[in-house]
Amino acid sequence: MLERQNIQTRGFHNVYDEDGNAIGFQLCFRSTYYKGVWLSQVRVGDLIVDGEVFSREDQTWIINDVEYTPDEMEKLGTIHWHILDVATIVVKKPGGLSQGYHDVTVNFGTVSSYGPARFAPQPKDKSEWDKPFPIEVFSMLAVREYHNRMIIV
Amino acid sequence: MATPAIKGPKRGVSIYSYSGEWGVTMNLEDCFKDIYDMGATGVEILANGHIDNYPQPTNEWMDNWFRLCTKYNITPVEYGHWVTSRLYRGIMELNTEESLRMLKQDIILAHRLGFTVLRTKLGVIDWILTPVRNWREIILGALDLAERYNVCMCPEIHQPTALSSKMVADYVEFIDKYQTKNFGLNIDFGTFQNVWSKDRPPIPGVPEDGSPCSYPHELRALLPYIHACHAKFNNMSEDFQETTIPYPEIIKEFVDGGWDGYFLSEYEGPHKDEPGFVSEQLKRQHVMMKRILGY
Amino acid sequence: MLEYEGVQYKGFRNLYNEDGEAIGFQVGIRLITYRGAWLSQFRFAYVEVDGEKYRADRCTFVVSGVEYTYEETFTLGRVKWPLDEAMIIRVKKPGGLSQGNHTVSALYGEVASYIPGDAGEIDETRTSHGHSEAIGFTREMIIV
Amino acid sequence: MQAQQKPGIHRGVSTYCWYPLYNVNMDLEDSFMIMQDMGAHGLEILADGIIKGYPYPSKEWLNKWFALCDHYEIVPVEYGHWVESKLFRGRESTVEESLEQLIHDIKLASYMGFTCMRTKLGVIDGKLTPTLIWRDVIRKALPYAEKYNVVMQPEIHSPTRLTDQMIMDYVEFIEKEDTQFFGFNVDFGTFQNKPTPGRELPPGFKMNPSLPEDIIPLLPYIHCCHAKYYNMSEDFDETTIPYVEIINIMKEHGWNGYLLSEYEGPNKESYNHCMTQVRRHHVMLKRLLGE
Repeated sequence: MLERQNIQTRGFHNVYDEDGNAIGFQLCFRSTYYKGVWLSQVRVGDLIVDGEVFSREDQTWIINDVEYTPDEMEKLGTIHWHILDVATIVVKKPGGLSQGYHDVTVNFGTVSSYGPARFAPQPKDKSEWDKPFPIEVFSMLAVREYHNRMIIV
Repeated sequence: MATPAIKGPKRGVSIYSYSGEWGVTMNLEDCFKDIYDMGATGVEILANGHIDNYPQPTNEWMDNWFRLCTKYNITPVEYGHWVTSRLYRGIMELNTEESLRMLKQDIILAHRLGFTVLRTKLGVIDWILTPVRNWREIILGALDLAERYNVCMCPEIHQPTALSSKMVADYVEFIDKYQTKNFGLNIDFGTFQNVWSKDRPPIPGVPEDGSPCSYPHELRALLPYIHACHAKFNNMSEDFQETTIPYPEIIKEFVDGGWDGYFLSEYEGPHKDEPGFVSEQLKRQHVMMKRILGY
Repeated sequence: MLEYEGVQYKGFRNLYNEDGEAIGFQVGIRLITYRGAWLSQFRFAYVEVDGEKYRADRCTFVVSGVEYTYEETFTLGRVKWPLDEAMIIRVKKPGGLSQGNHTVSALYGEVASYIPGDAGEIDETRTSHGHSEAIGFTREMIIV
Repeated sequence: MQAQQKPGIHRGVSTYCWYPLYNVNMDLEDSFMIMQDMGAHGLEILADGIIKGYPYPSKEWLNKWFALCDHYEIVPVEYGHWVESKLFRGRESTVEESLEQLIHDIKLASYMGFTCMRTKLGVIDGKLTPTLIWRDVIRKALPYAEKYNVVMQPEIHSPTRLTDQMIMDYVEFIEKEDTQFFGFNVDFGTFQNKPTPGRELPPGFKMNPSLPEDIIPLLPYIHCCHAKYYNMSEDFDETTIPYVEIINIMKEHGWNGYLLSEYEGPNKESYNHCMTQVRRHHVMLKRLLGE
C-alpha cells in the first residue's frame, strides 16, 4: 500500500555493501498525481538532507525493480511509472546518514503534454498565452514533508 | 436491481474522482462498490492511472476487471488516455508515427476492456490549450482501427475552451468532412461554470468578467457529436445543489435533445485526499442528478 | 480495503427484490481490533438509523458471502469473521430507507476469553463494548 | 539467518503496534519494510489477524509469507494465538475443544517458522486467573510442542506482577514437568511506574509495580518479551517504564532472545504517530543494547 504523502516513511534506511559498510541511504517516493508518466517525462533534481545537497548524479531511481540513472530515464519513452509503484531513490553517501532525525527534500518534476498550467509558472504577460510555450516547460517541485520526522534507526 | 435499458442520459463516475484516495485507502473494487451504492452504472478509468502494469496489464488483472464489471453491474464507458506529445526532452510535438503507435495501443487495449468511448487527450502547444498542429494526421491515421474496434475517440472540451470556439468548430468540421462515427466530443461541464471564488487568479482563456466559457443552449447543435460527458463538479451543498455549475439547465438540454449517453462524475473540488470526503460529494451529486433525471 | 471506521460507508444502500421493490437496506461493519472473531463469539445488539433500532430479528449477517441469522451464528465456533473483511448486515425494512441523509450506528462486539467478564449479550448501557474502542460506530451517510 | 544465530538480545516488532491501521493503511509487506528500515528482524504476529484465511491459510498465502520473510530478512519469533474458553454461550470449552485449537496453532506456527507462541489462555476473574483446566490442556499439548519445536508461553501482563502466585504456579508446573516447551513472555508493562501522559496508572500500580530485579529468577523461563512502550519522547526515552534498568539486568544475566516492540500508547489511529513512536523505540533499544 501507499502512504498518503509523496515521501514515504517506509523504506527509509541506510544501504550497506557486502562488508557491512554504509555506502548511502535510500528512501521511497511516490507520485501523488492522478496518472502515471513515461520515464522520459521525469526530471530529477537535487535531493537535500539536512542542507546537504545530493545532485542527480548522486542518485539512482529504482522503478519496478529496475535501477536507472536520471539520464537513462529520460531516454525511455515506452516504460511507464505507474502511480501505484513506489520509486526507490538510492543516494550515494559514504558512511550513510546518522542515527536520528532528518529533514528531507526531494526535487522532481514531470513534463506534461496537455496542461502546462499545472506544471509551470503561468506567464504574467497575457499576450504570451496564445503563443507556443518553451519546449522544456515544467516546474521543479520541491517536496519536503515530515520535517524532522524522518528517523534513521 | 436489474438496470432498465434507459435511452437518455445515464449516470456514471470517473475513477479520476477518487485520485486522492487511490492506492492509499481505496482500490478498484472499493470504487466499484461505491459506484454501485449510488445506483450508477457506468465508469471511466484513466488508463495511465488505473490499469496495473499499463500498457501491458496481466491476464489476472483483466480477469479481475471483468469480474468487477459483472459483480457491480458496471458498464465500461470511457477510457481516458493521452497522446503524449512532449515525450522526449527537446521535442515539442511527437511525430505522427510515434503518436499513432501510442494511440493505436490504447484503442486496442480500450476495446479489450470493453470500452466504447476514448477520452483522447491530445498534447497542447500554448496556454489556451490549442492542440498539437498534427492532430488531424494523427486522428486520420487511427480512424480505420477505431472503426474496426468500434470505439470513438473524443477530445475533451474543457474549460477554458468554449463550445463556440474555433477549436470545437474545427473538430466538428473534421467529423463532418470524414463522416465518421469514430471521432467525437466529450463535454466537460466545467465549461459552464458561472460562479467563481472572489479572489480567483486570471485563468488563460477564461472570461475575466466572471461569465462562463459556454452556455447550456450552445449544446443543442453539438449533441449529435457528443459521445460522453464529464459531469464536472466543484462543490455539492448539503441540500444536493451544485453551487458553481448550472446543472438543471445543462441536463435539460440533453434530455430535451433526446441525447443518449453517460454523464461521468468528475469531482474537482478540495479535500480529495480526506478519506470519505469525495464519496460523500459524489453521493450528493448523484442524488441531484437522480432527482433531475427521475432515475 | 477497509475504511477506518467501524461502520463502513461502502456497501450502504437499499436492497430490492426481483420486482424492483425496496425490501430493506444493508450496511457493512468491521472489527477495529487485532484479530477476527469466531461467529459463535459475535455479539450484536442493533443497527440504528435515525433513532430507529433494528435488532437481530430483522437482520441477517453476511460473512465471506454466506448469509446467517443471528441464531445460526451461536454454534459456529469454526467459522471466522476475518479481520480484513467487512461483515454486511442486511436489514428488513419494506420500502427501504429514504433518499438523502441518515445517521447510522451499530452496536456489536466479540467475546474474548482472555478478558474478564461473562460471555452474555452486549450491555447496551455501556458506551464501549467487547474490547473494541467505541470509535466510528456512528456515521452520517447518504442513500442515493 | 545470522541475526538469529548470534546469542544475546535481539530486536523485533509485534504487529500489534499498528493493528487499527492494518488493512486500512498498510499490509504485511509494509510492516516488513518498516522492520527492515529499523534493522529489527524479529517478528511477532497475531495469527488470527495477520494470516489470510486463518486458521486455514492457502498455499499461495504461505508461499508469499516465506518469500517476504526471505526478502526482508524477517525472523519469525512469536506466534500470538488464543485458546478460547468462552467459545460457546453458557459453558466453558472442554479440554478436548481447547486442545483442538491449540494443537492446530502449534502445527501452523511451526510450519510458518516460529519458535515461540504467545499462548493466551482464557481467564476466570478480574485478576486474570487462568481457566482451571489449564494444566490439563498444556500437559496434553506438550508432546506436540516438543515434536514441532515451539515453546508455549502465557504472557505475563499488567495487572499481573512477576511476584504473583500465578507466576509461582507456572514455574512449579515447568519444574514438575521438566519441560522446555512451556515458559513466559514478560510484557514490560508490568514494570510501568509512571503514568502515560493523559492516562491513569492501572489500579495498584501507583504503589507497587513489578521491579526490574523481579525478572532475575524468571529469566531461564522467558523465551521472548513484549517490549511494551506507551510514550517515546523526542529524545528517544520511554517515559513510563524503567527500560535502562530492565535491559541492563537482562544483559548482565546473559539472557538470549527477542524483545518485541508493542505499542500501547495513545493516537493508535494516527499512522504517522505510530511510525514515529516505533522508530524512536528502536533508536532507544539500539542504544541500550550497544548495537
